[in-house]
Amino acid sequence: MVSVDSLYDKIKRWTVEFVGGSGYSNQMTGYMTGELQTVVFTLILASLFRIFSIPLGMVLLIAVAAALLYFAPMIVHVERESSNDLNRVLFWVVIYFAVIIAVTLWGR
Amino acid sequence: MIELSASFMVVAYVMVIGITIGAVAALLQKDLLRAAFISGAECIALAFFFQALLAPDIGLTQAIVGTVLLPGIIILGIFKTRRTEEE
Amino acid sequence: MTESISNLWSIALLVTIPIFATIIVNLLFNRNRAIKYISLISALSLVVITILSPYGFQWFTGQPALNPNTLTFTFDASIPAWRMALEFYFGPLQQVLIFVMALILVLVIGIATNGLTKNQGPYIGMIFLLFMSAAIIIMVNDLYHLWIAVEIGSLVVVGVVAASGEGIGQKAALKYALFSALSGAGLAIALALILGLTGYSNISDAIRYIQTTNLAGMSSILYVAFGFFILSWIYAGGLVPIHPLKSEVYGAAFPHGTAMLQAQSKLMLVAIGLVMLRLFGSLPFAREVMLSISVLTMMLGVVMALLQTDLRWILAYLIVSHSGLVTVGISLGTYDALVGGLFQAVNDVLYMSVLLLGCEAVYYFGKGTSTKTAVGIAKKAPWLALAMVLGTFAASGIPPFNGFQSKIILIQSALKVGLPEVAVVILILSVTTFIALFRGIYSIFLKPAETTPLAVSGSVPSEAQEDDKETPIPRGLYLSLAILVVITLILGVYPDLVIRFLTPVAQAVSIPWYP
Amino acid sequence: MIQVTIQLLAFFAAAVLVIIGIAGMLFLDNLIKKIIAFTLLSDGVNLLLVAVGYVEGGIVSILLPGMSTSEFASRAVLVFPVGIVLTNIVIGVSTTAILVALAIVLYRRYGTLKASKVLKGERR
Repeated sequence: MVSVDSLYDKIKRWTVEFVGGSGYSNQMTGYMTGELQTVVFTLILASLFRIFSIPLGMVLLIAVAAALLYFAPMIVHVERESSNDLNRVLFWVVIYFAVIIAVTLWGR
Repeated sequence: MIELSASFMVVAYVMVIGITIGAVAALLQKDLLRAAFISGAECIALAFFFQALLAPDIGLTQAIVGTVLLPGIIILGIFKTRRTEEE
Repeated sequence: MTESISNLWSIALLVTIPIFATIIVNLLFNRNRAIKYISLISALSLVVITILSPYGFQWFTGQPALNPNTLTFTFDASIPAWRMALEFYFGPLQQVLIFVMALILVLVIGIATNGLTKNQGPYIGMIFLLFMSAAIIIMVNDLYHLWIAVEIGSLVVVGVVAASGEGIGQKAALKYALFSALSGAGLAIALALILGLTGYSNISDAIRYIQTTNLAGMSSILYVAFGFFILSWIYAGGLVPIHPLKSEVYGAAFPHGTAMLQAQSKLMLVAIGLVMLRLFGSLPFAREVMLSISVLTMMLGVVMALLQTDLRWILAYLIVSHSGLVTVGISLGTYDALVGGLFQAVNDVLYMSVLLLGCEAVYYFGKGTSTKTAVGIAKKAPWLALAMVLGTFAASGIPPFNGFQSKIILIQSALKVGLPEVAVVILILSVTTFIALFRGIYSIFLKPAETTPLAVSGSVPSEAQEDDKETPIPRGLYLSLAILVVITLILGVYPDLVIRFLTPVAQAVSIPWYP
Repeated sequence: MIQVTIQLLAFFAAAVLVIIGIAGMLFLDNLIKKIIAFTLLSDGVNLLLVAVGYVEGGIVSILLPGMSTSEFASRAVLVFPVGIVLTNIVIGVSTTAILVALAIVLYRRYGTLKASKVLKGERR
């Protein structure tokens, strides 16, 4: 890794950039909380993998934690992907549909 | 009876080709007015196909709605906006 | 329980009164007083019909089954016989959900007829049609009417959103209309597939056929139908890939319109969810897919709500994320979880209506609902601030309010099926709901109104003009807020008032997790 | 070798229409083109529904005078999909009308029909 920043540093630098100047504003609290939420939620989802196999779940959990540290401000990705652009939403719908059909047919 | 179903098969083959070509051609036009007319023509092919599928009432409805009403609404929209697709 | 074989009178009335009200109100167009009285009387009659009606069926064709024990004819789904009917059913679940919807209808019409001055007739008509589509979809027991109600509902939602008259509302309406066209076609394909597979349109018949017949190679068709059903489910409730579009719809409509929209959306979620649980609940991976969608919805919705700076948009995203709670209950599918999910649907409609009507009241101060422009309203309207804070408590599940009761049932049922992660996600959701809502409410109501630097440099007359825009809040709005707050409090203290209506459905539909 | 029946051809045509319609709604940029694609999708759904109700060697489901009821019941094509399709045609027309109306309103407001401009995502 090139960067030696901790997760906090990364998030803070990014939010300060986002707000533009003063690091403490109305929006920053929301972004910070949202970032933490996303991290915790992704870890929880990864831990749900224990249903299938516990060792694989542990490996997955560690991998997900590493990925989260690397991609640090997750919230920017979340916000960009849940944009209200019609074509982007339809793209995600098609992906979803394909995944659902694949998973259910495979589960048979 | 057998000749009837055989002739229906011929109708069906022609109409499947017509529907496919019509659908693709309607979406490839740059001129929106022409696209609306071609989608109407595709609906006529569909109406004949319904006839071959032993549903004459739907065939009649589809022929009227698909060739007059739907292109009419779309053409109204085109006249109120613009005729060609912008780049 | 004796069951009459003749059609129930109330079902037809519940569907036709809104239609007639729509037609009359539409013809009256701009005669506001007449519209007000006619629509209020129709809405109140709907409430009364829902309370007084017995339980029963309405069917259009087909045959009743012969009950072997009592030798009477019945349409009861548990009697093994083919019915082949297009049928509506009015039972306890339908009664409580339609009652809540009708209550919101009365309050919303009371507010809309006061606030709106232009094109009132068509707008009120569309609100009635919203009620009608929701009532049909919750009562229906055949795929044909299910699909029709979904289509009507989507068109009416588009109309209500476009009626807000702003650019963002029209954009949201067009996006939602395009997507609803897609998903409506998907639901029609699912209908065609199930009809082709089983030959029955009645849902009970189709389920019986699927259970008793060996589908062999044809069962993959059932999975494709499941996929299309999921498509219309996520569209009805704004679940995860659609959450930007649906929250835009909620945010762009008038807040009182949004109160109606979210109630309709919850009813659609419950109805389609129960149909999916009954039809596909025993398929492997089906409920896991539904559960994953609902968990993702809860988290993404609440995270997006944290990022907003406008109370309207905060509420829009929160509504989407809280519909995830309803679907968690339905997709877990056990008895407890179903009771929790259905109860959550009722509570959700009520406390979100409190917040939305409060949001509507903020508009009367003439500075919008953005947290940057509207500040210090608590001094001018202390009771409004109190109602909003109580609504926040209910939404985030703080004990004496109704949100707590349904969330605790959901958490316990998630723990009982061995999924503590889901319970943790529900907990995080309620805490974050509190943070997201209180961020908005603090800066709108409690933050002191400071003299902004712009006001110093700007001219004084503009400020005076801004004060002129401030209009007194109508009493009807305060009355509706008070009614809703009291109901949330009563349901929080006595949850059994609603839960006893939900248990029969939960017993009939529930499937154990990991059968 | 699968024997090609008229029903199979109908399923094929329906699949073609549905796929072309969905692809058109997804990838075309012009709003009017998106609406035309929706009408194609709706036609495909109609065709699928009618094909589901088709009976090989059947007769039209209209009870003509002089026809025995039992023979009619055993050979007629299914009536229920016909009813669904008639409803779907009506719903398709009304949906198209609403879509066109919204497209006109948005064209007046923004002066363009490109979905990537009119319906693009925006930060709030």
